[in-house]
Amino acid sequence: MDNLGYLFAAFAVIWAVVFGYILVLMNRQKKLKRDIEKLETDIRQN
Amino acid sequence: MVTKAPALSDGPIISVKGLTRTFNDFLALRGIDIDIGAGEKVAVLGPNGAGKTTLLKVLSSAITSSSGEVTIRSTRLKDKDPEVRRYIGVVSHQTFLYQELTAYENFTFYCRMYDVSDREERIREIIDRIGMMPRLHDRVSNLSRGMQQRLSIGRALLHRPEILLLDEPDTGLDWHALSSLWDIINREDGINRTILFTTHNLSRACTLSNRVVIMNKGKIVHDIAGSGLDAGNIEEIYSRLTGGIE
Amino acid sequence: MNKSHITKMVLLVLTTISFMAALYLIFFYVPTELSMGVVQRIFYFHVPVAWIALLSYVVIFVSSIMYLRKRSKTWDTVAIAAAEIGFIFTTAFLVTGSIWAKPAWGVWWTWSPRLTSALVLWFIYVAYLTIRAYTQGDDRKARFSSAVAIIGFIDIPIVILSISLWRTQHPSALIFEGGLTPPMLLTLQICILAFTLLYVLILIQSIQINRSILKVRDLRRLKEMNEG
Amino acid sequence: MNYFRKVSAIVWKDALSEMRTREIVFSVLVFALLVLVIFNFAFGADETAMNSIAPGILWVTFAFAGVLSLNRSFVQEKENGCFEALTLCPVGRDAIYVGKMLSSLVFMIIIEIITLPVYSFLFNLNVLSFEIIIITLLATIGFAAVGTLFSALAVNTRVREMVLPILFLPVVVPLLICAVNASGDALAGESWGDLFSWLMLIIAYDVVFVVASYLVFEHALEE
Repeated sequence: MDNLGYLFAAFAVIWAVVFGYILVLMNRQKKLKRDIEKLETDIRQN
Repeated sequence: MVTKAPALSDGPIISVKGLTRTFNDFLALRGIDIDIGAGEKVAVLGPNGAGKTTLLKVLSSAITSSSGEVTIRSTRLKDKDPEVRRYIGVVSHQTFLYQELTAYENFTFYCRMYDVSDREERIREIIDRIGMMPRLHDRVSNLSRGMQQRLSIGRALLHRPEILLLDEPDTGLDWHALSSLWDIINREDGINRTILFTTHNLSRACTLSNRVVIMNKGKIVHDIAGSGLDAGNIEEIYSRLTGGIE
Repeated sequence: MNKSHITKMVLLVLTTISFMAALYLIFFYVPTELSMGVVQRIFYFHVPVAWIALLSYVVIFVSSIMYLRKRSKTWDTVAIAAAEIGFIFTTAFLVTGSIWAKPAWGVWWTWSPRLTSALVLWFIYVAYLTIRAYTQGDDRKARFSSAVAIIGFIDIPIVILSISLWRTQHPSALIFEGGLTPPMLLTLQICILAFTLLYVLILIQSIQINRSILKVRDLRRLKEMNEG
Repeated sequence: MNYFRKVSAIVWKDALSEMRTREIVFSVLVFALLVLVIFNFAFGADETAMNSIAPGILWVTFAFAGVLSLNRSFVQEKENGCFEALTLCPVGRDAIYVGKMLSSLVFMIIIEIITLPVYSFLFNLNVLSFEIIIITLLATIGFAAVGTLFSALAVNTRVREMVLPILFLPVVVPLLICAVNASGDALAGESWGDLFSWLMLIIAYDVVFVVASYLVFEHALEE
């Protein structure tokens, strides 16, 4: 791997980490939004 | 229906206003208001989870209150002044005794922690009264549950506290042992001691105390003193307010 | 709710702009470093990642002290969010550090002051996450984590000092080595700005998620009580 | 001052129960000697290699012996709710911290007093020099300061033996670095001047962490 390859690898790692974490946060939020809505409807019913 | 018991001396020795306590979002105490006069013997009844132990823990300053005011001997517990603990003796489910040390060593340690000046005589006096003299130099781990309970009560009396908080003192003790210890707790060297104890045994609550407080779901639902104190009457009120006796 | 939505939108725009500027500067504007060649450009992302890793621990430290004083759960949610991000960025720093070490020194790992300190910082994060994972009860978990965070934070400068004393016999400026030409410095500053904006955005988002996790738990308890 | 009477009462109690059970000093001592012997097997053959890593071996042994003895420090308090009993005494939590710290310090020093001669016997290095003793003493204060706080936390967690080393070792890394380097210089017969910078760092570490742990202990362990 010549130097450019290392440069690319380093940047790729950083971008992967950043976007990976943002994706994790986004689907956590989606799941939570679903839970909250379901719970609120349940509570409103009984 | 809360009838206010008359405070015996000038101000109440323990005064609790709007006390709440939460544990990880569980509301253990939901607003407790009670005044206890010096010398009163208060029994606290209630089903499990009613908040009896939590109330005792807050009063003994083992845990802080979430909100509300607790004043003991006119010092607010919120000020976190360790001196107020000098006047409080605590007997809890746990014995507070070091397993590997002997009864004598445990008592010597706690005498030093509570600055008891006449240490030797005091230890002998208490050990003799709780009838543990023969087992004085045995390791706590070799003693029976009942003996450890006696030692735990003895430990709480070492520093001659004016206030005594007992969490179900009758566990591990038969009726005879408890009633003999009760005389010691009461008549101990001339202090008209204020006692607050929790129990599940209604008849004992009436005989050992002059005031009964019933708690349920973190609140005081009944507080009756003096004449109303007979087992039948209490049993009826208890089952009505807390939905039956376990 | 929309106030925080607006701030998030503004932050998102600012972050994107600054990142584009940073990328432009890194790949077109700044001259290639003489000795190391093109691979030196990792430096412009490597330093900001370290900056975020340290910044996160400052956030954990402050929110831990506030939690011990105020005992309010919001400070604890801030600490959890910052810990997660900080740990991830420290890991990223170590990985890119070794990727950079291979061409620069021909070996995947060297005990250079910067990498060694980062490794110890990584273990301090692990200590924080461990105490949080193994303590039961919310209040106790928050209190114990705050204690570890405060002690861990105080440890960081001493770690950096003792490691630099050990590796180079003189405490050198660890993160910002000297000899940066003005264009290099400008690029670095823009990159740090970009990462800081990104950090604030992710932190706010993560805190809100932690808050709604608490809300779900309260709603669930409410539901049980109604049924019970 | 009754504060010191309380602290000495706690140290007296710990010493008494340690003499009774010989739980900490004896078992940790055997561990320390075993580690030394194992290092000897590993590196014994090559004389020069042995000398260069001698200080490292010493401090790896002390670090892990420290973790083992700190693991035991609050176990007595955990049984029968004795920690709560301590908090019910008319004394601040700070006195409890100081008491427990001093007793851990005493136990660790006892272990070191026995391990050092054996070390110099096995590695035939003159380790009993005044400098080494000073370094060991100062570093052990740092171990006890941080270790007591972390062991008070760890004893309340689920997997106590595993949590304490993970909390303790990263935080004492600077102490280990300084101690190893200082002992290395001392063994090589360097003058006090060279040791000065390392010793200053160790002393700074001790002061900072005794104060920090003292304050954090009070607040973090209040229910």
